[in-house]
Amino acid sequence: MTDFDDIERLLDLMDARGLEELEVEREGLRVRFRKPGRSAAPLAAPPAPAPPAAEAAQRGDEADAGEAGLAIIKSPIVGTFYRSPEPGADPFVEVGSTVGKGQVVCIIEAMKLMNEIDADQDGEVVTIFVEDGQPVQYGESLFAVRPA
Amino acid sequence: MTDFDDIERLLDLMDARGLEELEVEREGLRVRFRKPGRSAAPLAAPPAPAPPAAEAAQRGDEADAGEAGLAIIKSPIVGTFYRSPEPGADPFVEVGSTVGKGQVVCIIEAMKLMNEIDADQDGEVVTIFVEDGQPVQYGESLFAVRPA
Amino acid sequence: MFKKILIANRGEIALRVIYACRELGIATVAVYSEADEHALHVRFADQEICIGPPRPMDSYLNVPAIITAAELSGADAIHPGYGFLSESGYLAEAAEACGIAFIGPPPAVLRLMGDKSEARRAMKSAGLPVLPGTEDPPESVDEALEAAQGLDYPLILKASAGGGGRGMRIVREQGELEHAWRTAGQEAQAAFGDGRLYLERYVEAPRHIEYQVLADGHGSVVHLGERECSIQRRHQKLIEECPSPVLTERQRLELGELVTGAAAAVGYRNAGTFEFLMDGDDRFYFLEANARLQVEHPVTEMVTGVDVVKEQIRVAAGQPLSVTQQGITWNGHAIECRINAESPVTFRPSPGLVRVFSIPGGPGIRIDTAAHADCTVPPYYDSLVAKVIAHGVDRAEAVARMRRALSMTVIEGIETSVPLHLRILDEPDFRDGKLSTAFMDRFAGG
Amino acid sequence: MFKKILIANRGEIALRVIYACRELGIATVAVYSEADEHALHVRFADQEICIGPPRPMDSYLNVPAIITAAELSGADAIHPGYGFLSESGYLAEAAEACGIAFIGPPPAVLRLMGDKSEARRAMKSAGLPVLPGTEDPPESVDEALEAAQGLDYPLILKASAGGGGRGMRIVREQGELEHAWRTAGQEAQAAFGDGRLYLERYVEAPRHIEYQVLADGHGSVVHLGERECSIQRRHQKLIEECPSPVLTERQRLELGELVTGAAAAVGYRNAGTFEFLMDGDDRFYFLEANARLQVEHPVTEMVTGVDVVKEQIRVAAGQPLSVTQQGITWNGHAIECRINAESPVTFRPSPGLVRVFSIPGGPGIRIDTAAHADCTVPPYYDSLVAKVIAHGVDRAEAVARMRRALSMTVIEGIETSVPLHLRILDEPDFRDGKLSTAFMDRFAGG
Repeated sequence: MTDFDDIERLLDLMDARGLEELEVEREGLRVRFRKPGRSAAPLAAPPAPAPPAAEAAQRGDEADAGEAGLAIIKSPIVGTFYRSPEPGADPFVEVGSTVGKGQVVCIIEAMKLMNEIDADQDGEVVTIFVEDGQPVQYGESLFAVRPA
Repeated sequence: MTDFDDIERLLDLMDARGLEELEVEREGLRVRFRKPGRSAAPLAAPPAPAPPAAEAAQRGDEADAGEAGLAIIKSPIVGTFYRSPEPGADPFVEVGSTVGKGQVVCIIEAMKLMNEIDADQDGEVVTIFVEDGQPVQYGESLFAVRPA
Repeated sequence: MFKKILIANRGEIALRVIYACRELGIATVAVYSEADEHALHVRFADQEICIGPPRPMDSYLNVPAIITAAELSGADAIHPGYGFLSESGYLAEAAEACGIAFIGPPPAVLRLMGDKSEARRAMKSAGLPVLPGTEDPPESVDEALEAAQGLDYPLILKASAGGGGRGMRIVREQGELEHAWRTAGQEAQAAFGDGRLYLERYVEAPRHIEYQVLADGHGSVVHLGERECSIQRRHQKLIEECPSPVLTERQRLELGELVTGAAAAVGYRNAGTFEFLMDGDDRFYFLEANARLQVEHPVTEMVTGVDVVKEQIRVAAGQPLSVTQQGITWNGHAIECRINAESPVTFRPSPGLVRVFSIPGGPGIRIDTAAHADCTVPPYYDSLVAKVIAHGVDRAEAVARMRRALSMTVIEGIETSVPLHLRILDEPDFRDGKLSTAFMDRFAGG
Repeated sequence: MFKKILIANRGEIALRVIYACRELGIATVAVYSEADEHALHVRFADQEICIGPPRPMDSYLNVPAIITAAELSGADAIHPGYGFLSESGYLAEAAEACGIAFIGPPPAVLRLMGDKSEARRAMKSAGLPVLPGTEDPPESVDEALEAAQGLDYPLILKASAGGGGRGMRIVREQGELEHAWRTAGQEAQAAFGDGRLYLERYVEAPRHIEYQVLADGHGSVVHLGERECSIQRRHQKLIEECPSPVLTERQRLELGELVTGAAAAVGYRNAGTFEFLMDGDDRFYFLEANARLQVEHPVTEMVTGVDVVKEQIRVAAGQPLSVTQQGITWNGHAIECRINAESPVTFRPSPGLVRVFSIPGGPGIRIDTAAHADCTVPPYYDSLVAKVIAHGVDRAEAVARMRRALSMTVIEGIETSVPLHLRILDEPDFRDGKLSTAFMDRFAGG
């Protein structure tokens, strides 16, 4: 069976991509693989307990950003996201701004404390995921930055 | 079967990669493998709630018989298996006996009634799975017959 | 006490009997059809015997196979559960003839209660109120028409051998009787092999009230109070509760005394249920007696603390009941929802592979089920997959607990009646205890 | 009543609080660490907020994150469950400062009960019997040696800030005290950031008896009777029951009256547990008070019918208790087994993917768990995966039910303590109610 190497490569692919089932059909050859699924699933298909629409959208953005090789700045704490140092002041950054490592990009307020969040590398801000004044969870994406 | 080595390699692969199902179709050859996955399984790996040793052995025999293309005569009712028409009499059949379709091969007693069990085709008795006087369940294998 | 009990049933009730046997230290034998090879009752019995193919007629209703399995396994008693052969005088007699105890009433009582018309007459003589109706089944439509003259319309035709709504017809006026007589008789003949019918006054939208009775062989007969099972769809109970939201303590004890007296009069033994209609004027009428364990026995167990199945076993083994009437008290309120594998909208059965199965526990929740993640609900049998029972200090707490348990229940792979139950629980009439057997008419398909 | 409660916990107790909130019609907010993204408490809360990475210090013990989550979600109360921040005066005060109710005792009571040595003194003044010991923590080993002169050996050193057996040493004779003083002090310093120790008479193989108390803001303090929790391994309770197999009704009520009196004396509010040792001569000695809900509260709920968590919420919202001392009765007997994800032999934790998870229900069985088939037990937290609680008319029936439930429990993928529990239940001493905190010494690794 000369296709053996191809099959192994398909299986590697299956592992690498975490596939559960794989079916390939072409002239003279049809291959179908399936892995025992379920193991990583929660009780059911994750029930999506009504995530805020913004969050859902953001997750999509994040995935896109990931594919484009962008760096994501995530919230290190639960709190309220502010784009400017005080009401009425200019935002720390805008889409298109160039930021340097260590530069403050926003504030997260938690328990009346203003926590400054820094860029962790040089680059250009390409997306701002959260609206000014919105609550953010731990680990929520705030900015996408294209590394310089 | 010239592809035998390939099939063995596929099976090795299947084990190594933890596949549940494998299907390969090609001009002149179609192969499909499936491992007992969780979907059809009971609560856990079937707990083998202490099956009588005889039954376990018999299941092994049955599998062998199946592979060799033998016909299996199964018990159509719950009851007690008797090899002869009455105590002390000769058995209906022995291993090596030639039987004809419709010939009585044993009796299953249930509720004091003697139920005669017939061979359903011509052939030669190659295995007798149950000891004389033993209880049998519905569907339990009684005889393996090599079709004439 | 018995050493080994064969359980002639499947599903949650087979497990329920295994629970009781394990608590009493009695070994168990499961019988099963080929469709139930991986079922939990097979797994957890001490011994198991396959008795036939999936079709009930060939396995769970197969008396010779069950008796043979009992003899082969050396069981000294048979528990029939509910449904299947639970009210079979034939099984009870066959077991008796083989020296095996039948965990249920004596064959004579089974046969009496199995003939609905006979049971009605016997209970009337024993002092229970019955609806005006025919004493003996009319032998022809002319006799029926004549008998109807002396009764008030609307009337209801019922099958003597009946149950489950088959062979039953409401007759609102004389002109309808002849047609109803013919079709109901045919239906009864087809369902029970017995086309006899009887006539009874028809009560609009009554409550269904039933008494749980226990009787031993030492002259003791007690009742565990009533259950209300008015939430029914086509004579199939969906929700049951204990106590009824409307019975007073005085009504409970008065009717209870009549019931135990009637049970004693016919030589009742073991567990049984006496069913009544309650009309809008708080009058009770005996309907029929179910000479077996009921699906809904857990609500009574949660409120009284009495283990009905263990009492059944004790009584069948010749022991006295472990409770007296004076010792029985009713604590709080319990509700049971029957979770069926069926569409909550069309009510069509939905058997298949259960992929996800999780019902939350917590305070006041009891779950009786043979289902679990990755089990199969076979298409051959009853669609009941789980009973969820909620107990609280009062009805409001029991209902609140049922609501939260069902709203957190996750069953995937099959459709279930859970959404229907949640709709029922949210009906203001249900909340207010305004129940009747017409309650479900408000739901499409009901 | 509250409109929205944030639950600052995870696992079965977070679900338990969700049950209570749903029954009361209160919305819930779950907070969770990244390790619990798929946990049931996250799924079933009305709102959920990720508050940090898996490490407890960064998430479930992170007071600012929890307070912020409460503010952002508009919760008007926080239920802390047990463990984590449940006895944190800091959380209670921070919540209070933000106008959010803390569902637990007032901060002053939390701080008093958190200092074991202070609590001991306060309870002694309030009339509870305590073991002979030091009033104030000795400030040096010399002071300790001097104090020990006036007490009888064996003695036990305990951490003032302590709990869970850390910073604890038995001292059988004077020669051992100096070494024990040093090592226990270091341990206490490391565990609690507070190396203070106190000395107490050591009782060999006592029973552990504890009282469940409820107090509202209207002057009402009641007790729900005692629990016996003598089956412990390294100060971790394994099996708890209600009532104790040995307390008489008179002892129950007498000690109960002392306990409610003492609770009132220190201004106790909400739910709490007062722990005692009971020696071989039926004398009781106050040990410590746990100013929170306990893991084992369900045994008390099953026997009294009182929903402890709902009472907590009512009281925190300013309502009076729904029960009075006269209205509390004890029905039957309940036992709880804590099913941990651990080897039943080596006691090593066994986190991981749970492939199969099935615990049977049936009569008298309550299950509190956040586990299910295909869930993950993360390695970061407590190993408790399920609490199985069995109720019966008496202790023998409760034990029989527990046995049958555990013997039919199937959990695969992780190891659990189920086999250990079955061994304990089969011990003749356990059957006979001959319990003590030394009971587990008989098992290897105990």
